[in-house]
Parts: sequence; structure tokens; C-alpha cells
Amino acid sequence: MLLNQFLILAAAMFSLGIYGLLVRRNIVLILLSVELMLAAVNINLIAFESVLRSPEAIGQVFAIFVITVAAAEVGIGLAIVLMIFRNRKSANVDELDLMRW
Amino acid sequence: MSFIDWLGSPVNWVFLVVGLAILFSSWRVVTAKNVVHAALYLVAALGGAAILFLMLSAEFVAWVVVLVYIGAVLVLFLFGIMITRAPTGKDVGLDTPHKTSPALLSVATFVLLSWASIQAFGTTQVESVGEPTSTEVLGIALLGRFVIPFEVVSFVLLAALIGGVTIARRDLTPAEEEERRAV
Amino acid sequence: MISTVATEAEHAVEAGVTGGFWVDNAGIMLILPFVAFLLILAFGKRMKNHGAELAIGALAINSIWATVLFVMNMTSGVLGQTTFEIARIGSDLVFELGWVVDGLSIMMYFLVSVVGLIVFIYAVGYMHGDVRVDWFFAAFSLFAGSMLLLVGAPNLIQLIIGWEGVGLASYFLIGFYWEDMANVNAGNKAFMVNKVADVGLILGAIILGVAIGTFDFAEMDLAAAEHVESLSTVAVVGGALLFFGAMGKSAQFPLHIWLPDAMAGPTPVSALMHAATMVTAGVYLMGRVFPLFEYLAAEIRPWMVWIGAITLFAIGFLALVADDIKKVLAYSTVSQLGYMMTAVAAGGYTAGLFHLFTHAFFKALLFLGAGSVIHAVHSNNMSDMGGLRKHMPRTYWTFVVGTLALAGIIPLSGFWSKDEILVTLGFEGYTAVMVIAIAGAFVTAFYMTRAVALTFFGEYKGHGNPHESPAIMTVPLVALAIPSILFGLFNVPGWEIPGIGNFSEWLAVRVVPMGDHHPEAIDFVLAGSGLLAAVLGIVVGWAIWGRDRETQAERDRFDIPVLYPLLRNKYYIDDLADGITAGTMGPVARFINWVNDYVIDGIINGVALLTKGLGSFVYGVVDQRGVDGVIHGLGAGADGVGSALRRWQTGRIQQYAASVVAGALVLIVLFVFVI
Amino acid sequence: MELFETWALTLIVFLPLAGVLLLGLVPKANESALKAISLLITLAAFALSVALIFRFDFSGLPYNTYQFEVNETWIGAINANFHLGVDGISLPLLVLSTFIMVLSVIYSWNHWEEPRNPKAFLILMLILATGLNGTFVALDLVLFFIFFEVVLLPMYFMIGIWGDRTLRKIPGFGREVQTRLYAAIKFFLFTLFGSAFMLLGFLALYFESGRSGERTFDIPLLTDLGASGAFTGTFAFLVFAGMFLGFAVKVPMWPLHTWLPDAHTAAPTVGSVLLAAIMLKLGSYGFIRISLPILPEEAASWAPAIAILAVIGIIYGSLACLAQTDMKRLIAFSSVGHMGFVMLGIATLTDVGINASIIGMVAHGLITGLLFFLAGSISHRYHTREMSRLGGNMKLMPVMGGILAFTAMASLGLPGLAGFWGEFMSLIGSYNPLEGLSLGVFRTAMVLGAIGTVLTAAYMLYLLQQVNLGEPGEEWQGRQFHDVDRFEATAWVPLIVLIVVIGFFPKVIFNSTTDSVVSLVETVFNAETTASLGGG
Repeated sequence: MLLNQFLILAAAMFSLGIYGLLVRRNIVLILLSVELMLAAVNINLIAFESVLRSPEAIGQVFAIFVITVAAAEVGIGLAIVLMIFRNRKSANVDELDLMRW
Repeated sequence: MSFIDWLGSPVNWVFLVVGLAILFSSWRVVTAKNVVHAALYLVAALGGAAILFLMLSAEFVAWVVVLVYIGAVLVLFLFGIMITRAPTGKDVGLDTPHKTSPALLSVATFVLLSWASIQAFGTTQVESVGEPTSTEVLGIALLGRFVIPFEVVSFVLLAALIGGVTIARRDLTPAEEEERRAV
Repeated sequence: MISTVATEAEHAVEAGVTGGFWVDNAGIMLILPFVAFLLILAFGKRMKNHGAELAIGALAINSIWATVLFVMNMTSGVLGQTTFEIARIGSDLVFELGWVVDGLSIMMYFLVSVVGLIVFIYAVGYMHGDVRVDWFFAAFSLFAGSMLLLVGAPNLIQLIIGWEGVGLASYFLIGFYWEDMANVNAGNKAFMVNKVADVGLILGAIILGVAIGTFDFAEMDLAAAEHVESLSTVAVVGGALLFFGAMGKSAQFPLHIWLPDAMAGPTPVSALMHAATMVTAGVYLMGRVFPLFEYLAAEIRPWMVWIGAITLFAIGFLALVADDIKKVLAYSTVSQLGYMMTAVAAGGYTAGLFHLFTHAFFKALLFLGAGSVIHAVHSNNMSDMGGLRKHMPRTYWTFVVGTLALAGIIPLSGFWSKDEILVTLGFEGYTAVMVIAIAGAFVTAFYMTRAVALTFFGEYKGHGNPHESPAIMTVPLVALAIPSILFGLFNVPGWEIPGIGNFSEWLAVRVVPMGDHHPEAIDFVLAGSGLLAAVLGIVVGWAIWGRDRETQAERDRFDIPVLYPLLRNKYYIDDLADGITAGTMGPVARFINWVNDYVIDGIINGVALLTKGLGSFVYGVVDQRGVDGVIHGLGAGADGVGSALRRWQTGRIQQYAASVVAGALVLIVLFVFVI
Repeated sequence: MELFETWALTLIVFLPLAGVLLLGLVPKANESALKAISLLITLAAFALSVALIFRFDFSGLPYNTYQFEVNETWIGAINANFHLGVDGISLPLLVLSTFIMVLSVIYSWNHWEEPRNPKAFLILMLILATGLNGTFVALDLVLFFIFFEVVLLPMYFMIGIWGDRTLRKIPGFGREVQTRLYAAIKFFLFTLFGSAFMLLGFLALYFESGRSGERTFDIPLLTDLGASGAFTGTFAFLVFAGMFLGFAVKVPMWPLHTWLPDAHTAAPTVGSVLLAAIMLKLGSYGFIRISLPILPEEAASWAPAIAILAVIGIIYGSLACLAQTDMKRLIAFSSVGHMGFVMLGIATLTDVGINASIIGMVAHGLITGLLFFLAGSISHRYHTREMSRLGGNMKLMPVMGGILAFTAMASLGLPGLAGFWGEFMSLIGSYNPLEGLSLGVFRTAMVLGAIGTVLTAAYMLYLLQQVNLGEPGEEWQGRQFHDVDRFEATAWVPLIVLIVVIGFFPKVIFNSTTDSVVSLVETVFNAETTASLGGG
């Protein structure tokens, strides 16, 4: 197996994630896209690890960290979504223009 | 090494199938008109990733992905979708109307990343499915060299937990508060 | 006219005693009053006599100590100095505290302690039942301590500390009745005038100290006595500045203006501080650095002499028109300080300081007498007095003794000291000043006769029924009257008290010879003219005021054109000073404040406002109308371009995210391809 | 005890910060715990700094040798080290800083400004303590800069939150603004403005130091470079100018002083105290520690200008005092004058002058600190700082009035009290400045400075007359005022004692400073220190 086949697959996944991030209006869907991107990163990490074969399996450890942080991120993200939805009756980002002034 | 040579190895067949499945699922995640479907496609994409992990002898991580992502996170997502009353049927309003520049950007990203990987790694080989990294190694690494990041991450999780609860909890209206006090 | 009946003093270092218990521990005298001060502050309120016990106790010990030293110095000469270092910068600049025991300081220790003790005892009676008696004695002790610190100073630094300490005590005690703003203002005036003069003292100290390389008086005197040529310029400048400082404390013209106002304090304060001791600090300083003027800075001596002369003559006249008995005495004090200063400046080390010594007793006596009168009639004004000799015989007799001493009637102490001044002035060639001094003697006798006549003769003009003061006040009067009569005998030309020498010898116990001259025998011409002037003053004064009540009042109202308005307005010097300070300081201060608030702050605020304005311009005009306007215009014109461009300004997260991604890509490209 | 040698300074600096964390855990309502913790922390820092004195080597080490040094790599990429150390110059200031901090906590015990929030206030105070202590011991420019700037934030909040709420008309502003907001923003921006230039100067030094070896922010190393003449010409001029702006704003020197009266007036009592007692010293300390040794030639060419500005500050500050109607503002302006003497001392570049400036700093810290305490307590009771409404305080509160009188006397430089030495020795220094400096300028400065002492006396007497003396105004007749309470007494008595002790025995300060300063002047300016005395 080539290393590149994994990397390119991950690149594709990552790009799709970016696409989703940019075109989706619903926050939940945006979060899904972010997950996609994180998964792509994980594939990279694991692939590199299997080439480098470090004694402490650093790549895998990092992947675990990424997953953990991703879980936390989802938790908080969804909480925020809930809150915004409660206040604005919408989960669409383009209606959230608080940052425009 | 030609494509034919590449196909000569059976693992690559597996990779091809799984990879295409992942790509398709990912594509559907970002294009599906139904929110629930999108979430389910993410399950598929992540499941594919887990298979790749297995192929790369990262057994533990693979099962973590399955358990954490597919088991927990996705459930969370579905809850989120339901609570926010996101339209569960087909909905044309899910996407912004301007898709050109995101598409261009994502293609550019892909081209750039792929080109960079090819330039950098060429034909570097990955060991085919071998001895999976033992959980013992990972455990020692996590509680040895990486114990501080590990603790930090667990704090992050704790903070996320508390923060999620705090943020998502609805403040009672004065009337409700009155009611609660009465009880 | 004047025969050179003088020899140079050569017995400078003739001290038989240079150590021993009394000398080595003399510093206890400097500390005791401070201890009393702190104890009174802490416990005075709870004590029976409001802390007077402590104050008197401290000064009683001091008096014994000082008397022992004084007697030791009489018989064998005492010279000693103890210092300890309080700061050292590098290897050369050393600050020390300590105490000097030599002829001059022993004289001052004796004076301050003994006169102080007598006045303190008197004050117990005088202040009885007054407000804040504990604070009075505390501040009085603070004064005594500071004064001893001053006169015991082995160097300029400690002198400055004591100098300002007595100034502080003076400020506190002048403004003792601070409920009345007039008293507060008098205190402020005293403090400020002194502070102005202190600029001279401090700068003089710096210049001399740095040039000579030490602040130590002994070393300074030695350097001066060696006629170090390189120091002459410095000595002139530094000496002049020191003299300016002394002018403030010793109320020399035109810095005398604070002293009459200082009479706002309780009478014992006026007696001890503003007559006997504190105001003589300037003269003392001149005596302390006398070699500097004698050997190095001779050029400025004529100036100093003339300032003293103006003071002694012009200010004495002011006493003629004052109705407040304390003011009369205050002007008299200024005038006598002029005598002292003239004498020291002319080169009469002994002459000036001997007058300081005798003056302390009789002027304190006069003030205490005046206090006794004021205590009885509850008024400071002589127009409320009269005929008191029948009511207050002891006060009357002692007051007359003081008056005669002050006027310079033989054989009272004032005669001898004034005579020595006249001789010195003559010997040093200041004939004109000598004549002025004789005229001054006439004026002195004249106004003192007026004061006695208006107070004790004629008929009582005030209210109530005055009666003699209690013994605690009259005994101190007697105690001061005796030295006022006798102490002149310490320094009779050509004669000495058998076995103990005379005052000039005691005073000359210093590390270097002072180089002044003493008359060897009485110059009868000069003594006669001085005495004649005094007697004439008394006779004329008596002729004018020594009558009954109506005549007194009428005569006191008489008016010599030009002169009397001038005197009543104190030569307009106070008005001038007030005008200058009020006319310049206030407006200048307000101007500076205006500059601060409007000019400097204006610039600052202007910059701030400008920045803020620029901000709103950038946002409101350039951004909102300019950039956005352009975009809106384009958007309206060409929809595609417009909507593409508008993306960057929507404030929507996703467009920003897109920009971030695009930016990241650009960066990656840059890193990969360019670098 | 090795441990003490290496950890003492770090502890002094960071104990307060640890205290902040501790305070964070205590609930807001538990005030006594909050106060006790703050007191313990500040006391511990103070005790450590006192312990430093006992273990300090006073044997006259040459300049640029530091004791209790810590030198660890910190930001390796820019070669910035965590370098702490004290020498004779910084020791008194460090002790002053920890000492005043303890007193401030004690005073705060029952004096809380509205809106009452002891927790937040104490936390800010402890952060401030870290910044202040740190600045005095930092031996690395980056570290110094960070501590120097850390101080800004707590002070900004102190003024902005607990400051004076009255409205004020500021010329040029359309409507009235709240004094505290105006003052806080002005303070912050002003200081930041100065320190931006200072940072540029530091960076320039860093890059320039690379010419002759490794680039460094290390103050001792830069001092050695500076003494060997590495920084000259236009470069040095610009660097000095940048640092001058940074330090001069903090001192403050005329005409960069206008933030000070506003900040002092608006700040809560403890804020004013810390501002006056310690913060102003950061600037003058910076001059002594950084500007002078690293750029000696520039220091010499700037010295006359500094002296002139200092003297203008003395005269100007004193005159401005005379026009004030607000008690705190008067005291604030008096700081301008007093710091003028400090700067005059520094400008002479002599051992006498620099020693004078250090003792001047300490004395000003004690005296003006006490004055602000008093002003705070008085206005706390009368609810006004307008001097025209006060008066007769002596009658209503004799003890406090007495202390005010004492402090005013100390402030006007009464010999025998601490304030005298700084002024007097500055004048001595300017009579004979460093060889090569213009005698004309400095001797004129000496005379003007001496005249400034007269003006100082004038406004202090004015203050006493307005506040203490006379009959109490109508509105206070028959009112009962609580005289000095025990917390105030506990906070003030040590100050009073120290003012007297230093006044009569300045050796307590000079013992520490003089060797370092003499050596500084000798090595950096190649001066015969004897030139300051014994010349002609």
C-alpha cells in the first residue's frame, strides 16, 4: 500500500468537509462537516504512524486526543446551537449576523 | 509502479472499495437535503475510516472511532437535530445559494494537498496489515509520556461537560421560578 | 575718637577638660526634651498637670547639666565633640549627628535650659485652665529639644535639622489658637518667611559643605583659619547665603515681618522662642561659623553690618506706635537682634553673643512681665492698661528691671553688652553704624519708657479689677530679674570675677581662635555716650508719657506727618510682601493650573478627540459610505460582481470562514512554491 | 540555605499571583477569609523581602553583580531569560513595595469603595503586587517590560470600577464625563503610549546587541556592553529617547504628567496609595537600572534636558498645587514636584544624586502613601474632598489631624524626617554634577529646586490650613466623627515610625544603596566619585 493513497483520500475528505462548512446553513450540518474534516486528519495521523512506527505509537495517541477534543467540541457546539435556537428560533448561520455592525 | 501493479495487491482492492465508499458518504454528508440522512452518511464515512484504521494496524483507534463517534457523537447529533426541530424531510433551504466559491476553494484545497503529498512522499510504502499496535503500548504511552496532555484533555472534556450543561440549560422565566419556589 | 583698647583673643584652645562624664554624655540634654515630647503626646491628657511635669522635669535635668558644664567651662574650659555617622555616600560625603561641647554651645545650652526652665514653670501658671495644655507643653518640649539640637550641632546638617525643628515648633505655637484664622495665618507667615530664608541656609550649606569637603563646623573653622585661598570665592557666596538664612530666623530687615505677627502665640512662647532663644539662632549661626567671615569672606561683612544697622534702628522705631504690648516687645526684639547681628558681622564675636546672652534674660523677663499683665487685664493693648504698679507690684518692679537692662542703664547687664558692641563697631571702623547704634539706644529707652508709662503709670483704663499674678508666675519673674541685673558683670572690660575669668574667655573656647578683639578697659567716652542716649530716651519718654490718663492717651495719639503713618504701616513692608505674594503667587498658581487643564491636557485631550474623530471618520465615512457605498453602487450596477464583492462585507460567519480557507491556501502555496 | 537563595525572589514575585488563584476559590461572600488570605500572602512576601535584607551581602559588591539571582531559559527563541536578582539599588524599593502592599491590605480591611466587592479588589491588588515586585527584580528586558505592563491592568480596573463617580466637564468634550472613566482611560492610554516607545527601544537594543555576539535582552550583559561603548550615535539617541518616553510618563515628568492628577484624584484610596507609593517609582527605577547603565553617553547628553524638565516639574507642580481646591488633587500634584527632585538627582549622574533619588523614592513612597491614606480616610468621613468645605478637622478628629500635620511636614521636606534627604542631596548633587555636564544648567536647577522647597512648604501649609485648622464648617457642627480606627492606626503607625527613623538615620537606606551607586557611577561614567565633593 502506498502512503499517498491514504493521504489523497484524506485530502478529498477534508476538502469535502470544507465545502460543507462553507455551503451549509444549518449549524448542525456545519458541525457534521467539521467532524468530517477531523476524521480526515485522523486518517492522516494513523497513516503516518504506520509508516513511522514510533515505539510509543505517537500518531495513534494523537488521533485519540483528536477524537476526544472532537467529542468535547460537539458537546459544546450542540449546546450553543440549542441556546441560539432557543433565543432566535433558527439554527441557520446566515441569520446570525450579530457580528455585523 | 503502475496502477496494475498496485491492483495486484489484494489489500488495495479493499482500500479501493472502502475509499470509494468513504468518498461517496462524505459527498452525501455535505450535499444531502435531509439532515438526518446527512448524519447517517457521516456514520458511514466514519465507519469507513475505522476500517482504514484497522488496515493500518491501528486497532484500538478504530474501535474508539466506532464507539465514540458512531456510538455516542452521532446519537448526540441526532438529538441535536430533533431538538432544534431541523426540518427532517427534504429541505431545499439547507444550503446557501452561493456554491461556486466554496466548491472552488475545496477543489483548490484538494489539488494543493494531493499535489503536496505526492511531491513529498512519492511512492512511500505502508506496511500491509501487520501486527496491530497493542493497546498496552497505547496505554503506556497515554499514561506515561503523554500523561499531562491526557489530563489536560480530560479537563477539557470535563469543562465541556459542565459548559454544555450551563449553556444549554434554560433560565427559568420569573413565573416559572415563582412556581418552583412554591413547590 | 576711639582708642585701640583691644587685644586679639589668643586663648582659643585652652580647654582643661576634653572629656569626662558631663562632656561625653552631653547628648542626653539633646534627647531628653524629645522624650518628654513623645511622652506628653502619649500620656499628657491623663496627667494632672497635662504633661508640664515631664517638660519641666526634662529641662530641670538639662539645667543642672548645663550649669555644671557652664561652671566647668568658667573654671577650666571645656572642649569636646561626639558624633556618630548617620549616612555615608561614597568615601567623602558623610552625614553625622552628635553634640559639640565648647564655649559657644555651653553658653547656649545654659541659656536654653535655664531660661527655658523658668519660662516652663511660668507657663504652668499662665496656661492654667487653657485649651490643649498638654499639646502646649508637648510643642514647647519639641522646641526645647530642637533648639538644643541646633545649638549642639557639630555640623551644618544637624543645625539645619534643629533649625527647621524650632521653626516647626514655632509654627505650631504661633498658631496655637488655630480656631482663629488670624493666628493660623501668622503661623503660616512665620513658617513661609523662614522657609524663604532657609533656601539661603540650605544652599549655603551645600556650597560650603561641598567646597570645603565637610559639613563639620570644626573642620570648616579650621579650613577658614588656615586662609585657604581657593575657598575665598566659595566662602563669600556660601557665607552670604548662610547669612540670608540667619536673616530669616533672626528677623533681620526686611525678613523681620514675621516676628511681630508671631506674637499671636501664648506669651510664654513669645518669651522663650520669639525673644530669648529661637530668634537668636541666626546670630548663633553667625557665631558658629564666625571664622569663615573673619578670615575668608570679609567682603560681605559691611553688607551684613548695614543690614543689622537698619534693623536695629528702623524697626526699633516701629515700637513707638504699637499699642499691643507684645508687639512693642517684639519690635524691640528685632531691634536688639539687629544689634547682635551688626556686632557679629562687624567682627565682634564676643560682643554679639554676649548681647545675645544678656538679652535672653531681660527680654524673657519683659515678656513674662507683659504676660503677667495680660493675664491680669485680659487684653494685649496698652490702651486697656495703666496704673498697674499699684495692683501688681512684683510684676511692676521686675518689669522695670527688665526695661532698665534693655535700655542699657549701668550697671545692669544690658549696659555692658551694648557697650561692648559699641566698642567693637568703633574698633572695626564702622563709625557711622556706631552712631546709629547709639541713636538706637536712645530709641530703645524711649519706647520702653512709653511702654512702662502706659502700662504701669497713670490710671487704669481697662475693665475689671486687675490683681497680681500667682507665685508660680512671679517667682520666675524674680528668677529672671536677678541675672538681668548681675550677668553683665561677666564681661566688664578690664576686670574679671576673681578666679573664673570673663565671658569672652569662656566663649573663646573653640577649636580655632576667633580673632575678634576685646576692650581692655572701659572706654568712658563711648560708654558715657551710650548711657547718655539711654538716659535721654528715658527722660524724654517720661516727659511725654509719664503723666495721667488723659495726657497719655492724647500724647499717644499724636501724629508726626510722614513718619507716623509710615510707622503705623510698618514701612509698608508687610503690605509689599503680601502684595507680592498675593499678587503673584495666586494668579501664577491659577495660571499654571489653567495651563495644566487647558493647554497640556488640552493637547492630550485634543489628540484623543482627534483619534476618536479619525476613527469615526474611517468607520462612518470611508467604511460605511465609501467602501460600502462603492460596493453598493457596483452591486446595483452589476449584480454578479456586486454580490460577489458583497460577500466580504456581509458579516456572515461562513464568508469569513471561506476567506480564512482561501487565505490559508494562499499561505500554503506561498510556503510550498515560493519559499 | 541554598533553597532560599534561589527561590526567594521568585516567591516574592509570584506568591501574590498564587494568592490570586487561592482567592479565586473562596466564595465572594466569605470576606474574612478573603482578607485573611490576602494579608497572609502579602505578609509572606514582605517577610521574605525582609529576610533578603538579613541575608544580603552588604560588603560593597561592584555594580552589575546581583544577589539571589535566578537565571533560567524562558523564551529560547528570542533568548529571553527568566532572570531575577537584586542589588543594593533595588533592595530598598522591593522592600518598600512589599511593605506598602501589606499596609494597603490592612487598611482595606474595613474601607471598601462602592460597588463593594472585596474579592475582585483584593485580586487586583495581588496582581498589582506581582507586577510591582517583579519590575524591581527583573533583570531581563522582556521580563521587565511584562511586569511593567502587568501593573497597568489592575490599576485601570481599580480606577475604572471603584473610582470617583462624579461628573466632570473636560474642556473639548461635548458632554460631562465620569471622572473615573476619563481618568482610567487617560491613565491607560498615556502609559501605554510611553511604553510602546520603550518597547521599541528594548527591541532595538536586542538587535543591536547581536553585532558583538548573541542577541540578548539580559540587562547585566547589556550593561557590560553599554559600559564598553557598544551603543553610540544616532542609534543610542533614539533608543534613549524611546526609553525616556516610557519611563518619563510613568515618573511622571513634566509635561507628560497630566494623567497623574486625574488618576490619583479618581482612584480609590488604596489605588492612589499604590500608585503614588510604588508605581511612580517604576519609571525612575527604570532610568537608574536601564537607561543610565546601558546608554551612559546618551544619559550624559540627555542629563541637562532631564534636569531642566525635572526643575520645571518641581516649580510647576508646586504652583499648580496652590491653585487646587480638591485635597487629593493637591497631593497628586505634589507628587509631580517630589518626583522632580528624584529626577533631578538622577540627572546629576553622580553618586550623591542617584542616592538622593533612591532615598527620595522611598521617602516619597512612605510619605505620599500616608498622605493618600489620610486623604482617603478624611473624604470617607466627610464625603467630600473640597477643601473649602473642610476645615477644623483638628477639632473633630484630633488624632487624624495630628497625623495629617505630621505627614504634611514630612512632605514639605522637614529636616529630620525622611523627605528631607532626597531633596537636600539632589541639590548637593546638582551643585557638582558629573564632570562634563553644564555647571550653569545644574546650578540654576539647584537654586530653582531650592526655591521649589519654599513653594512646597506653601502648599502644604495651605492644605493644613484648609483641612485641619480653623473652626469646622456649619455643616459639620455637632456631628460626631469616628477618629482613627484600629485598622487605620495599624496601617499608618509603621509608616510614621519609618519616616522618623529614615529622617534621623538615613543610613538604613544608604547602607544598601551607596556601594552599588558609587560603583555604578565609577564603572559606567568612569567618574572620580570624589569629584562630587572636595572639588571647588
